Amino acid sequence: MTDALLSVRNLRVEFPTRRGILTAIDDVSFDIMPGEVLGVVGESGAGKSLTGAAIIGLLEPPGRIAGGEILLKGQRIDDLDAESMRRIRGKRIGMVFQDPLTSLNPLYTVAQQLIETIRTHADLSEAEARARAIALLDRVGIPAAARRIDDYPHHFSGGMRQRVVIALALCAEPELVIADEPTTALDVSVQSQIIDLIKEICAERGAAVMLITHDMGVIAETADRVAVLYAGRLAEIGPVREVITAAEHPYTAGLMGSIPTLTQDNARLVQIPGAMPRLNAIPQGCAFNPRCERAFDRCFRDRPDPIDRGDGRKVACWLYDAAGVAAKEKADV
Amino acid sequence: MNRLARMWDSDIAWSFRHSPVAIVATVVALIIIMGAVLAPWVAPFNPFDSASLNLMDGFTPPGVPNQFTGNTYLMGTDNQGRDIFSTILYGARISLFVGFAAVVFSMVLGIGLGLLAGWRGGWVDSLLMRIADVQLSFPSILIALLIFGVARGFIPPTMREEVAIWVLIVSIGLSDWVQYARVVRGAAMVEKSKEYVQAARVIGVHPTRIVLRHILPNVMGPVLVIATIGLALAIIAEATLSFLGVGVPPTQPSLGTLIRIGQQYLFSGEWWIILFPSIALLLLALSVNLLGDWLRDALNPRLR
Amino acid sequence: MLAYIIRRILQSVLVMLVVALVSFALFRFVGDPINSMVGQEATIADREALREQLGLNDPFLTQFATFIGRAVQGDFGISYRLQQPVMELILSRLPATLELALVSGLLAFVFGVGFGVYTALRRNGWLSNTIMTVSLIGVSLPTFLIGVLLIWVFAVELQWLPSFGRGDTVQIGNWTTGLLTPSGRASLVLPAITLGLYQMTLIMRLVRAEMLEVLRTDYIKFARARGLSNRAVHFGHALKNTMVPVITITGLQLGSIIAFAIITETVFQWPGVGALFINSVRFVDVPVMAAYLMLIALVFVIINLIVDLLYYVVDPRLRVDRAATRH
Amino acid sequence: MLSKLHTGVFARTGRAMLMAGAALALTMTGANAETLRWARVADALTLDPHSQNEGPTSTLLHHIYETLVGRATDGTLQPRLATEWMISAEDPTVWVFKLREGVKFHDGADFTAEDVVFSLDRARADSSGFKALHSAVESVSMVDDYTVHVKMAGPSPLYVQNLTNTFIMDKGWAEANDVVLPQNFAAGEENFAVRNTNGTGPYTLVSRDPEVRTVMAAFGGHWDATPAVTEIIYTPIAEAATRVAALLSGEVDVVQDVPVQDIARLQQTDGIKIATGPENRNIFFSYDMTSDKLISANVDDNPFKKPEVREALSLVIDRDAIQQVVMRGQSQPSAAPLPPFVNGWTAEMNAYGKPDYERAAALVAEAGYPDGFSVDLHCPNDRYLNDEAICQAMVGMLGRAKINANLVSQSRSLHFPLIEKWETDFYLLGWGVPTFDSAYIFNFLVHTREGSFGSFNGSRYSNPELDAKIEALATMTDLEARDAMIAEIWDKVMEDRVFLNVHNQMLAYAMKDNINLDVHPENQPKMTTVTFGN
Repeated sequence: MTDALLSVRNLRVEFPTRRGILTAIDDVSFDIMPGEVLGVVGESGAGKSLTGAAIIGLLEPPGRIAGGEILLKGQRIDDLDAESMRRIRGKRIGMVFQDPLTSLNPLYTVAQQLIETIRTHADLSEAEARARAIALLDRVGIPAAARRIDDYPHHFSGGMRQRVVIALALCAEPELVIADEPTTALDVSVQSQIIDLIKEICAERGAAVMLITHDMGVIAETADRVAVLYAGRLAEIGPVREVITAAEHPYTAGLMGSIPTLTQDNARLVQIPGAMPRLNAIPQGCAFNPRCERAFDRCFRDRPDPIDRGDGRKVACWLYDAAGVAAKEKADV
Repeated sequence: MNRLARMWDSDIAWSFRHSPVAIVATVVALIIIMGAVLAPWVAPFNPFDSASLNLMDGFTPPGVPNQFTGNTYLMGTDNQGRDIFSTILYGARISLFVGFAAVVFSMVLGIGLGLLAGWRGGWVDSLLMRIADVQLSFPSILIALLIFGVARGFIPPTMREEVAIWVLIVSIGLSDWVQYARVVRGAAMVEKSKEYVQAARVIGVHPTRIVLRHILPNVMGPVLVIATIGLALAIIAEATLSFLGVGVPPTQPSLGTLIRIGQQYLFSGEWWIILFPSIALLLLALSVNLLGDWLRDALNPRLR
Repeated sequence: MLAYIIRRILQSVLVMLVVALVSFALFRFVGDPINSMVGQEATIADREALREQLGLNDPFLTQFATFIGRAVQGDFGISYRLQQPVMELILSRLPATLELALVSGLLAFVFGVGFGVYTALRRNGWLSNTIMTVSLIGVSLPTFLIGVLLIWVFAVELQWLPSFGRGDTVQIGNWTTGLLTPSGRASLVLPAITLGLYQMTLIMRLVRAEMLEVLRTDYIKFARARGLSNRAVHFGHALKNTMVPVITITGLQLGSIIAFAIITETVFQWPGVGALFINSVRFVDVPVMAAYLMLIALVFVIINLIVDLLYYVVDPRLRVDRAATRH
Repeated sequence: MLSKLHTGVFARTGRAMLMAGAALALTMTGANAETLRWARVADALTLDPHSQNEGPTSTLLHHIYETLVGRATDGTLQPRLATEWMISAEDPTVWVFKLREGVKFHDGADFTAEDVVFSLDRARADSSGFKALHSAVESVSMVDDYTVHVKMAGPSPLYVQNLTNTFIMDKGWAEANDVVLPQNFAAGEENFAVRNTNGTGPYTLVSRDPEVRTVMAAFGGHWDATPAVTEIIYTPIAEAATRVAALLSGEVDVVQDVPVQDIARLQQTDGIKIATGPENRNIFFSYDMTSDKLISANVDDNPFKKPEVREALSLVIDRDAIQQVVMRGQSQPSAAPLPPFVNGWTAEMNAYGKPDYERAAALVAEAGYPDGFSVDLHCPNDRYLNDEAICQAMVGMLGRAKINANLVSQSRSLHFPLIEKWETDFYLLGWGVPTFDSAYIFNFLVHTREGSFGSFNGSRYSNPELDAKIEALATMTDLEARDAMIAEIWDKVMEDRVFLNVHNQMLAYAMKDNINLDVHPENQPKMTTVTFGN
């Protein structure tokens, strides 16, 4: 796996609180290949955004990386000093946030924000940076970019602003873009345009994308592979087509069930009963066990590690543990 | 869990238990407040009873027998022979009374007007906020001076002394209502547009009930913070007004009046007359301010 | 924009009229000027005659109308106490107060913003906590006491700085300034600290609170995610956004600085309008009191206007909003 | 700072040079010997010599203008612009003044009788603050260049005593600058004389910034010897603590209004000394002893009308305690409602006993108030030395006789109108006597309020018999008989207890210890009298 662009190994993120330490991300590992789009899905609180924040080094105190490592092209970046990490941000890993309305500083023009960022990472003159900024705005689909570049963010609509945000995230040509729910705050009508834009523009530049979302539909259309997080743990990871068509983890299956697809009755949404446990009340064994129809005694006792299922698929479920399956089958008999 | 245990376990209580500053500030403030409230029982003398004073006791240094009367006082005496320690307790009583009453006055006024402005909107809102703007930028001590002037004109001379303290309270309180009004108005406007409030209005729930049940509880946090800091400010404002010759009668001095009197003896060697009341005022205002600071941070979930 | 300014000016005139009316109404209760104007030998008939001559026996509204009629022509009458034209008197005292207010305002602003930013960025550092606590002393003791204590320490004991007055001044046109002479600058130090301490504490707390809010916003997170330096994030992005509310409050505080100057000027015998006002109150010098309050109202109105314009410069969003709404 | 100017000034007379030199030698560490920095509580209100009859104004003007007669520090009259004065032998209603020759105004004009006539007329004008002091004058006329006759309405043996603050202006200068009359407020215009001066006094005005700084330099053409102080920088400092601080920090050389509590400490301070002396002013309480009902009392009649209550008041006041504690020893306790400087004062009147609270309480009960009564006590808090503290102490003492006084202490601008309008039952007042004669007290405080009499008679005291005697005093030329009548009047006033006197005020000036300046009984120190050296 040395050719992976980004490798997350056994990542563990903790929040010390007055009631003890909360483990928000627990032993999560995955890779992103160059140029690949990895979808990261899960319910809110599953740790999707925290994973993104941990990678880019912007965990908010008192959150901290308590274990594991993050490698960018084989180089560890989770233990870098603040200044070296800052050089990576924007330059090698770009990030797009959820809400374009609040992501842009209202007091600076788009030009000021773009030029500042470009010049932070590249040794360019003001004019060169400006030219590049205009080209970029043009590329992300801002009409009359040369004129509108001097407008303030509030002059733009939500969708346009998200285009500006994308331009900002890409202006230093990063190798990886982390897009954290980039369309959640937008009108439905522009959501797919923005997703397409991210996909297109990253493909064009050979940048990999880590697309964080709770929308399986977006994942299905956009991602190459998908990682499913549940209660801070990796439930399943694999190529998007296989995971969608043949989900192995009961939680993934439930999630897939909850996407209305053409093959199913639109009116019937399959809901997973219950709710994700709070971080301070994760049950012993598999975190999903209270909601799992197929849970058995071992699920309540031991925590499952991701099991390699071939074809780049992994699933953390005792159902797929060879010994476990055998035991269950025996019991069923 | 019973109520007490739940309180003990609440976030606020936890944050309090883990803030040494808040604990020390509370203890100091409580000691002073208790001392003030219980002054008639705690203080060795009643300095407000002029007839009980012996002028010859005046200017007794702390812990040293008076050269004429031989009496000894813990913190010495002032120019009238009042025991400084007792006078601080009685004075703090006046200061705290003025402070609390002024805060309550401005809080009630501010919350009332804020709700009115936020709830009614329209020209009522515009008018009230315009007045608030003017008031906010017109210096508070000038307002207090002016109100004091007006009151002096309206109130018959024989009643002036009795009402002086109330005039003082209104003067200080009136310059402070805007802050409450702003906070409450904002909250009222936000809540008003929420669905449940709209729904409640549709089914005919009385607005007063909506306001009391839904809006007020939401703003109590920030209001409490403003009130705490406002208490400290009111106590200082009272002292400042006393320096300008507006305030409580010298026969019943507040902490501020005591400091104003003591300030005359700064160069004459009677340091205790100003030192002890100043320390008391500083401790009181500082601890209340620190509590306000802590409360502000503790109630702001995003800063926790 | 122009319509907005005109509207604001009209509002301001209204405010000034109200202030004039209210303050004028109050003077009747401050006391009787006659006693201070005549010697103790004056007969009661003489006193009554002077009262009549000054129009003090006229109905209130007549007095007010006369006052406003003259005031709009810039004529505030003759000071009962110093026997000079009030306008001239106030204008001659104004530079002292404005210099004091501006210098202390500047001190308060610079240190307030500096400490505010520092304590926000190092939220739990021991130095931050120390600054936060020590600065509270500035609002926990009455101004006059702080002034007297500063005099005691720096003028009497250490003899580093003058205890009173303005030192040597230089006349530039109609403006007397103490900023150009060493003694003038030395004289400014203690009063400016006394006056600025309170405001500094307020500004510092405001900046800290605003800064903490701003630092939590998405655009700051996004700025960090773009790899901007801490310097650019803190002082470019965060500080600028923090300054919007800070400018409003600070601007409004300038009015209260001028009012609080009453106390500072009294303690330091600073020859400004505040001391003039207090002396006038003691003497019931109605023309000076009325003019002073009008001046304060005017200063407030001007400051408000400037603050609004500054707002407009700093926050681009308002440029659209203002134009769009009916203002 | 201004040394060039000084050299020019004191080089004019060898004597000044010598004195200044000697002073310099003696005070290596002290202030510049020729310049005196003088601070007091308030500034002169105006430089117009006849506009305001007010302490600080007259004090400052004595350095620029001069009067016909002056008051020495012992209270006696001394010649200034008049060298001799007498009642005309032919007509007892005419005062004759012989004027000093060779006197020049600052602008070089000669001083003549014409100027005196002009100035006395100006002082009698309607807008003058000195009008009342000259109310008995019928006309002023010039006999020759150096003789002036003042014709009175009747015999006025003490008129000359009224002249110690009436300054003489130059007629020509006044006419040229349109200041023939003092400031008229209603006219709404500023008078040239408010900020400009032309006197005959020992100093000329160099610059003036009201309430900030007034600089004066010795007038080389003055008829008297050039003073040791060749330049005066006068600075008002209103705050007591700041005033004392300015002296302690060496920023001023002389402080005139020293708070009594700071006197002892300043005396012990190296390099500073204090001059103290009695002021010609007594401080007393008085009360409405005439009305049937009081405004603020909780009883339906007027306790002060009853002699027992007034006697009780005289028994509760502990003058020695007030002197020792409130005044820090800086007062002369006295039962006499007049300062010793004043003609009519006797040692017997001055005497007072120890307080007797039991007897006082018994008297109050005897008067029909077994539970005592309550009343407001009005007090100024910015007029006399420790006025508020005196009242506060009095409240405590009254309490011991079951008289519950509510202290109302307020600014002078609110206090004095109460007395003028008869809106106070019980009040504190101080009275200075510029004429040094009892008649001045009787006229304003004892005579029934009517016409020009009794304007400060807050006791509403009215005794027609006494009124007649008081009016007679004005024209009595037989000074012995007059003194006897004064004694008679005082006997009655003391018997009726119209005043409850507290003490005579003492004045204290603090200065660098190389400066010598005596206390002036009217608190009008003259910097010409300053000498340097220990």
